[in-house]
Amino acid sequence: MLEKERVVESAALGGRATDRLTNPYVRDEFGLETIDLNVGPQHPAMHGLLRLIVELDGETIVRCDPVMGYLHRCQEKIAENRMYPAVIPMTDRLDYFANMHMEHGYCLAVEDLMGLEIPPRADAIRVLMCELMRLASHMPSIGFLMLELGAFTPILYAFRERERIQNIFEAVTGARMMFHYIRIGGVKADLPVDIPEKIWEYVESLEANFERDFVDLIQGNEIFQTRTRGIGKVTQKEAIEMGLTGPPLRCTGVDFDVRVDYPYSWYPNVTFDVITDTEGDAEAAYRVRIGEIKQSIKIVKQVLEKMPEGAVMGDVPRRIRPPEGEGFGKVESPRGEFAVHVVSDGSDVPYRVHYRDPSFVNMQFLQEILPGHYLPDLMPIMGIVDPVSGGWDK
Amino acid sequence: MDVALPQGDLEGRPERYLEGFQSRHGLEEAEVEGNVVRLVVEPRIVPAVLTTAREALGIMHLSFITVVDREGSFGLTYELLDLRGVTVRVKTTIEGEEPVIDTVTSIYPTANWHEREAYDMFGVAFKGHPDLRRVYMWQDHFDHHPLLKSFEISTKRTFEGLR
Amino acid sequence: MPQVGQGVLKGMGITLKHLFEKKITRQYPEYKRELPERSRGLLTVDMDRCIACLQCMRVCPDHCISIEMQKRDIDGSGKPKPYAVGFVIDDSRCMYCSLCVEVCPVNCIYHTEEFEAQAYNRLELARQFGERPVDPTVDPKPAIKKKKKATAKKAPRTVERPVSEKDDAA
Amino acid sequence: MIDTLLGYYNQEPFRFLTAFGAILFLALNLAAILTMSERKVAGYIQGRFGPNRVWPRGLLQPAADVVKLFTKENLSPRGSDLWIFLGAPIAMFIPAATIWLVVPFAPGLVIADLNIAILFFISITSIGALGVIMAGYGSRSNFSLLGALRGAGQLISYEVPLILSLLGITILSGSMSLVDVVDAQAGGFWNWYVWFQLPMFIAFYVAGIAEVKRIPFDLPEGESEIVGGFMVEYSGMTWALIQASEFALMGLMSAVGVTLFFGGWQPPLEFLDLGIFNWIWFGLKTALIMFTFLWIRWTLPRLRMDQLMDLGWKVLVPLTILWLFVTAGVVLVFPSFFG
Repeated sequence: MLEKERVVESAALGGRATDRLTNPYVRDEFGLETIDLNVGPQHPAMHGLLRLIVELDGETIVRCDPVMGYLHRCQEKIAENRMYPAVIPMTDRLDYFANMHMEHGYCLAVEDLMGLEIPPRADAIRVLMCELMRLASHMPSIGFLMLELGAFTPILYAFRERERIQNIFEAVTGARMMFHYIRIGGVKADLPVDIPEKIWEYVESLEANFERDFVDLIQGNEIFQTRTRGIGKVTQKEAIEMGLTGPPLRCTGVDFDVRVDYPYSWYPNVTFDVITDTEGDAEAAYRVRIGEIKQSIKIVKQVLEKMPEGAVMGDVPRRIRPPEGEGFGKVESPRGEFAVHVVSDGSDVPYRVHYRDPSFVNMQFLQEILPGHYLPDLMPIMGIVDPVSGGWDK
Repeated sequence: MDVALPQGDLEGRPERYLEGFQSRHGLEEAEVEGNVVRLVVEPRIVPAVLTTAREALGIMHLSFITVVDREGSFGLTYELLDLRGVTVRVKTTIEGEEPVIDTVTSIYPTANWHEREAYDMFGVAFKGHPDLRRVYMWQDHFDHHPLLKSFEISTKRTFEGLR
Repeated sequence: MPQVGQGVLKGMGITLKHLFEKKITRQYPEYKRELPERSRGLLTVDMDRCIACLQCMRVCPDHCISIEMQKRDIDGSGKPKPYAVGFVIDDSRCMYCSLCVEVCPVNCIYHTEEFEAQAYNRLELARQFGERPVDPTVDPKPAIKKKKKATAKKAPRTVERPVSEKDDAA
Repeated sequence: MIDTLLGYYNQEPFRFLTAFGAILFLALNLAAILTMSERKVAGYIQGRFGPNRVWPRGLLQPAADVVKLFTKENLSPRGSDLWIFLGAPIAMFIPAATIWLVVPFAPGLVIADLNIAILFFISITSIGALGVIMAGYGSRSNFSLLGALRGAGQLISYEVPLILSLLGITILSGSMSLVDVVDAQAGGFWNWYVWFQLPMFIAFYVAGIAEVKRIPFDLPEGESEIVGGFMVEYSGMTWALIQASEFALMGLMSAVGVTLFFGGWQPPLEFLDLGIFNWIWFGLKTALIMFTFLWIRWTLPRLRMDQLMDLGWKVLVPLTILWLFVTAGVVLVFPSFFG
């Protein structure tokens, strides 16, 4: 599928590492041995409950096999046993770093199924919440990258900012993580009166120390650069073939963004740039995330400025019972394209719900890209994908 | 960019895709709804249709594969994106309790895990798949496919581990 | 690498600045932050207002509410009305989705600001509100049926269940 | 009376016992203080308070930790080489404690004024690699083995720049005794060797961080990829001993660095001389160097193995050799200037 040439390049062994190790004759003749290392599921630096069976030749990875399912709750089966509105709290548990996007995707799918009209204010609030959520997801993901590279401090700065965003979420939705805020046909309640001002204040303060804590502290650091530059490099063709979306795809230079290319909700009313980079390595993914945080701040400000008035809940029947058919929803979650496919049989429980989670799809990348890298390079490469356990395990 | 994505306006592109599909394959049903091209095809020509989509029409991205257990038959939906606003949904129905369909991994390498997931959850066998193992469930000692409608789960209260 | 070391020194300057900044930690058990108005804590029920319509019990996705309902002449009008004899909220299952709060027609079930729910025993987390304890381990209603007609709605049936003797948690 | 006691004290068994007790006391307390200060510094850098629950203001946290660690079970993995496994922490701790023998704390306050003290320091620090290999080999775990191999490679590679960086001092002071080195730097902070030997000091500092296995050179531990490296299987007191030895070694590196480059107990200006209380100056300087260790630890990410080797062999070794020649040439041309 992918060019095998690149896969077997190995700096340590002068290339052809995999050839030497997989050829049984060579293997026996020279007594080469590999060791298997179980990285995870309980590993201090692994994102959630991922288990990677890594075959090592010295420090060079020759094979990597991700094993999933340690957090599998079969969300799709759960959804088939619940009424439509009761699925929303469960979607919060999918990608627990981007709960708003998960709710939004599911609600878009059900609304598509029912043909509902959403009031513009509800749409604007959804966009506002999703962009705040993107901020709250990208900053820890940069922090995790640094944590795995060994610098412990940025993660706490990231979580400090995330806490402040969560405080806003708590005032708006009532919960800090499992919001259950975006509902079929709108949002649960209008923003509290003082919240737009608070969000504005928060965004201003974030802009003030964002450069210092996330760019100056990390980007210029020579050790960070040597660790991430050229690591996990993919070309655009490979990236698209592997189905990457989100920052891992955009860091190669493909400017695909669901918000722009498949516009939904209130996004056509705001202007922002799709951040791309040319390198396609871990550092480029980091730069894309930094750029996206700045764009999200821009979007939040625009939404606050242009917030329309009106109701926040559309004309939704009390008992949601969509007609027979199929609905699709697609949002740009911080990790890529999150798509929901809902099939209805006319009753008030979904017949089938399918989630396309970006973490799950993007993780195929690991299998392809890891052979030939050193074991410590696993960490920046995980940082490119930034998978979330609840996402890939559904 | 060294990858050719469709350029220009959305206007007329779905119709062009539809024409491209219709001129090459016998489709059971085909229509354009807004920016969505909906095709219903026979299961055996799915790889051919997807090859056309990728090679001839330049639709680069396979978004997901959904399987729906319709109790007696399986509906499959392949959602393809051209990354510039047009969605192509290829639908097919496999009859029977033990569904088999040709893999599309050679056309869209990203289908690898989607097909593994479909196999894990529904037991849909993808012929020619390079690595058809379970994704989520146990590799052995587990013969069920949880998302089949015949796999009943208990929603009753349990207090296991209650002291 | 002409400027080698600059980035490292810059980063170290930033961390040095943080060393003297105001700390953001709040010492939790001593300091409790004021919760916003909408925060969703533990559920509680105002039993005086409850009309035993059983809607919360039916809507709860986690089956954490059980109500034992009887017809009783409460207002002395001679006409028996539904009355919630037993009402239990099992916090070990509740996921604070607030669907029950939204569905309640008389606003008798609501979230408090209490959020510290912990116990050594799962049964201790089942909080009883009615005059008679209800066994939270028994399923209050059957699971959602596979064959559900699109229009017909099952009439709310009276829940007649023996009260478990062993349940003494209140 | 006191004279008699001092006379007894100078007799061999008493002297040995006192020195032994003093070293143990110093190394263990230093480890305790360093764990505490590390957590405090980390907390303050990250906008937290660090440990502050154990009275007073969290200062007794190390004592609480010791109590906790004593009550923990000492696990050893099945199939481990038990003697090697249990011997490793001791093999790591003893070198870290022994070198304190030759460090002068104040005028006249040195346990053993060896005339080959620098050689002693070099040879004893090399033993540390042995402990790492023992720990990794004895644990019978893939993670430990990887960590141990990394540790061995790193420690042995960084011995070279560490040794080379000390040679300039030896040339300048004309002695290998640390007491002589300190005496040679008397008379104000402009006489300290750090100014002329700045490249050597940088090399010593970097190699010192690598020797004590701290970020950015903590590859043998590398908790994000190989979990805890060579000490992944240790628990309870054996783990505490490894930690204590690492912290003691860190304090030791700072102390030796101060002695060699910052004039040891010499006050920065002549009139600040405190006589026997000059150990205060020594302590202050050592604490400052140790703080930079902590500060770096909580700012920088970690290097990769090949980059680490590049830094050691391609940057530090040429740098130190070059500066060795410069030093030797200067001393040769202006012999009178450096006395």
